[in-house]
Amino acid sequence: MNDAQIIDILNTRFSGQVRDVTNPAVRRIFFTVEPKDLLAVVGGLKEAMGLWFLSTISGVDAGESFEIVYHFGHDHGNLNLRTRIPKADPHVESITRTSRGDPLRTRAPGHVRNGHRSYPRPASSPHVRRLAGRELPPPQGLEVRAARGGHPRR
Amino acid sequence: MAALKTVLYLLVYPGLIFLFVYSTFAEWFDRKVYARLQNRMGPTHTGRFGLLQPIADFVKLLSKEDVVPDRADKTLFSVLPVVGLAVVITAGLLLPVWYFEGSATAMVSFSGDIIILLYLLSLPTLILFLAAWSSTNLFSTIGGTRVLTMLFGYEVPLFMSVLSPAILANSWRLSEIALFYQHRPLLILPNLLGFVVALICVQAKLERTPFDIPHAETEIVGGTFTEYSGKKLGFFRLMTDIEMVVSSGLLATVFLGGFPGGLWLGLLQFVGKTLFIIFLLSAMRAMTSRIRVDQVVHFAWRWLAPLAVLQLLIVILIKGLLL
Amino acid sequence: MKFQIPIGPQHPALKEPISLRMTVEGEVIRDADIRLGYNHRGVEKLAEQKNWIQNIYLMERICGICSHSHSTCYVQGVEKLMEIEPPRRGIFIRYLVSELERVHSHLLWLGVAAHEAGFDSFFMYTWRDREVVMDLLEMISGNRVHYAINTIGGVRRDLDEGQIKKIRDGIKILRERSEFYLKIGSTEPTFVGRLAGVGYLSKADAIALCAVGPTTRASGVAIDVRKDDPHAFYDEVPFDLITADTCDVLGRTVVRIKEVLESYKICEYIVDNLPAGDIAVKAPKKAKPNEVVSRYEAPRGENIHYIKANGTDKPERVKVRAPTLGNYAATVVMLRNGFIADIPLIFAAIDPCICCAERVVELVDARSGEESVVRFSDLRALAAKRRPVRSVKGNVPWPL
Amino acid sequence: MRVAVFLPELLRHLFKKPNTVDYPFEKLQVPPGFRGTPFLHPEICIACRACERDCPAEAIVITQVSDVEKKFRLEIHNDRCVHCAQCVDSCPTTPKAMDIDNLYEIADFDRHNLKKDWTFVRAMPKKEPKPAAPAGGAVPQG
Repeated sequence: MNDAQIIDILNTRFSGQVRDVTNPAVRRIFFTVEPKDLLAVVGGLKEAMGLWFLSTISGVDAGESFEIVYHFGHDHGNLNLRTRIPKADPHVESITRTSRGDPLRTRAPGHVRNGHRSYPRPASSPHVRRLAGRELPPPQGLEVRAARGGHPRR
Repeated sequence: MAALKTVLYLLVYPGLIFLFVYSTFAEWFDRKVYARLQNRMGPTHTGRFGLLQPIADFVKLLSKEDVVPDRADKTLFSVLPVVGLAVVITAGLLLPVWYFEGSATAMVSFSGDIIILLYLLSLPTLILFLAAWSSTNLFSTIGGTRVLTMLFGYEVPLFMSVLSPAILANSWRLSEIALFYQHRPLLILPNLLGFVVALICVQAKLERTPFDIPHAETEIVGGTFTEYSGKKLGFFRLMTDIEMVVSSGLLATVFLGGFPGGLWLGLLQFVGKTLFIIFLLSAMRAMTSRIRVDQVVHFAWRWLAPLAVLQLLIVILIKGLLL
Repeated sequence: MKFQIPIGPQHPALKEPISLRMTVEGEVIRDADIRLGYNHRGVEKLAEQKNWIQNIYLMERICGICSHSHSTCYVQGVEKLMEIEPPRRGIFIRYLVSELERVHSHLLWLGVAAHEAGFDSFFMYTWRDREVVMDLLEMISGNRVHYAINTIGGVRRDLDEGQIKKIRDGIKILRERSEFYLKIGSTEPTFVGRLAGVGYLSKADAIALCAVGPTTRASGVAIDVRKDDPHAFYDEVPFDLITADTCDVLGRTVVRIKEVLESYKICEYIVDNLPAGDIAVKAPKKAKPNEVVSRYEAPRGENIHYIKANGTDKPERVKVRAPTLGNYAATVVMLRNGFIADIPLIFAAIDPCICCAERVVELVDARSGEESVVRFSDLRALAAKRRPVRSVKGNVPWPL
Repeated sequence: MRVAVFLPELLRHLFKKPNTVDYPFEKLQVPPGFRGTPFLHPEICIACRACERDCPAEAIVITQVSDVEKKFRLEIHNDRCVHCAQCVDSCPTTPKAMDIDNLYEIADFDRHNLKKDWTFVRAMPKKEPKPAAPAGGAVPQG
């Protein structure tokens, strides 16, 4: 299953949904997908190539939008699926529906706990605080302890 | 005059001072052998060859801050270490090695003192459980339940294996048992199986690896001793040391033929034989990994108890045929 | 009745802060919840403010035990970005140090796992013999932990005849000791009793949860970046991929010890046919705008660096995914239906490098479920407010 | 079921010399080439700031004391230094102005004692064709 075969699978099977497929190095393929048909492409890849190994998800702060790169490993290389989501509404469907993914309890649908987040907000980008958007509530926990004389043991 | 002598015996020779000094020496010996088995140095800088290290640890603990948890039962929490120490030191008085009035009798010697000694030695386990239960800490509660679960495992094989030589010697009195085996040294051999079982059970009683589950620091932090600090922890440590000395003394009396030969030679025999047993305990501690609580009970009832019964059988057969 | 045991951020079994909340019924674990975020250092953001050379030493300090893995993974990526090819002798020396690091990391893990199981003598012996490989690394690179032998375009130090002879002797001693540990690790009854059947991870689970490294190889999944995606060196080296199918902690122990024996074979291959020539190529200061994914087989599993350059001498984005993060999901499945006594052992079996796999975590208000980010200045203000309560001893002014 | 698998190995070590070293009283020899504390040969330094630019921990600070006679002050903050010897590699002069010794016992009670500084007049780079700087390709910015 070398790169050429994968590229023509991408072009034939997902012709509409996949664009600018590049192959910069041996065993490295990058391609871009729209957020709305992300689940379809990932599901399709799973059947077509038996792709099961999601190494990690990288988030890059690209000015007015976030670029999310899903790094899939397959039996002899690395497949990188790129999507762009607007910064105003940074939500993307979690792919744990297709690959079983993370058994850590999911609180809200589509919101995976801090292991693999479904909208992997690159916490390192400066926009995180504005994204939170709200006035910061006072940190309650520390207040209570301070009030009680500070020394927990006494 | 006799009262003064008793106080002297209680406080100085077989009692507090001697047991304190000898048990710290035994702990030093154990730590040094354990270290040398693991190809490292062990305590070296406190006193000559690190001899004063256990005493230094004890004094350090005495000077440390002593914290009692808010919701713990204060009196019980504070009394238990002292009671434990007292129980173990009184057990020390029963060993037939102190040579008063010429004959090789213990401070207090009567028929049936081996039962008292065994009972006094199993009291610290219950005290540890009470200590764990009264310190209302999650980890110590788990440690306490583990202490009791293990108790059910090793207690019965220990009693059977220690009492089988007594049955062969046809008496419950420690000094008489010792005397019996001094006159017939060959009869020690059939008891060796009981000796191995007793060694493993004593290792479990003293909560040393492979049985140090109740205070396994990598699983439940401090286990029974999580909430203890300062003087109380120091007394518990000392209690475990003295318990090691007294248990190995008991094994030496019953299995290795007691301590003949007057005051000084008897003491020398006592030191030699107990250190030999402590060496065996250290080797066992260095050789094995810690096992889980359910494995302890499983191992005890699958291997130790049958072997103890077998030992009992051998003793009865010999008693019937030979004597 | 169920209650929650916090194997909290501070715990003797955990060398680094991570919180495992276990819901426990008697001695059996029903469910586990892993929480990260106690040790976040902002390495990725810091990497965006340092130039390519400075970042080598920053990447090394992501983890203390697998420092060379991160620096090699980073340097491989940057060399692709700058389109330079390090000379073969440089590559050979670089992967010699990475194999020696795999040996030292696995021996370290063996000792820590033995200590978690309570087998302290095994811990003392493995760590005594680990000193042999640490001395070799100190001789080659000048430091025991952070070797700093990588530079962009090759390595910084060469090997001379005396060092090669020492390496050969060291490997001979280590191989004999490792075979002894394989015997002990798989036959000592009390140790095997603690390891066998503990922390079960079926092959299907290992695949579904994307576990990496020896954890997944012990469940029969044969993935290894050195075999699947060999980067310019491993495709010519004769070594075989170790897998076991017992799916438990014993399998992981055996896989790791056998991997150490394989590493000795690789080291001897490197030392035997070390090509002549220089060891480094001069690297430019800037990299053309491009992106690269570089993968490397760290001792704990697959290590991924996604590096994006924007033409300046500083990277635009460096994303690091350490192998331990991949194994956290599998750890939750492994911990279920285990005993309390086995928690440290199961958690240590994935060889967690907690500081590698650190992610920033939002503070979530327990009552309202609202997420917030506490600024550094807020924390300082709070600390200032509490200062009168604090003990008088050391009012050291804030050094930074 | 093998019992006491580890015992023979343990007993063999019982009377052997312990492997551990009694540190403050006996010290192990550090191999040559060990990276200890960086220091400067002021007379060779051409104050080209290559080391200051490449130091990952920003532990080297070069300030110009007086502009007239090209006097510079180089300060090494040993508490920030990560001992990677990148400064030695980036230094374009031959023989190297920046060097590293193998002292590893540099702990101190006061972190301010860990700062070392040299004040020196800049040495002129040699006249023959500019030595091909080995790594780092530093251009002296003066």
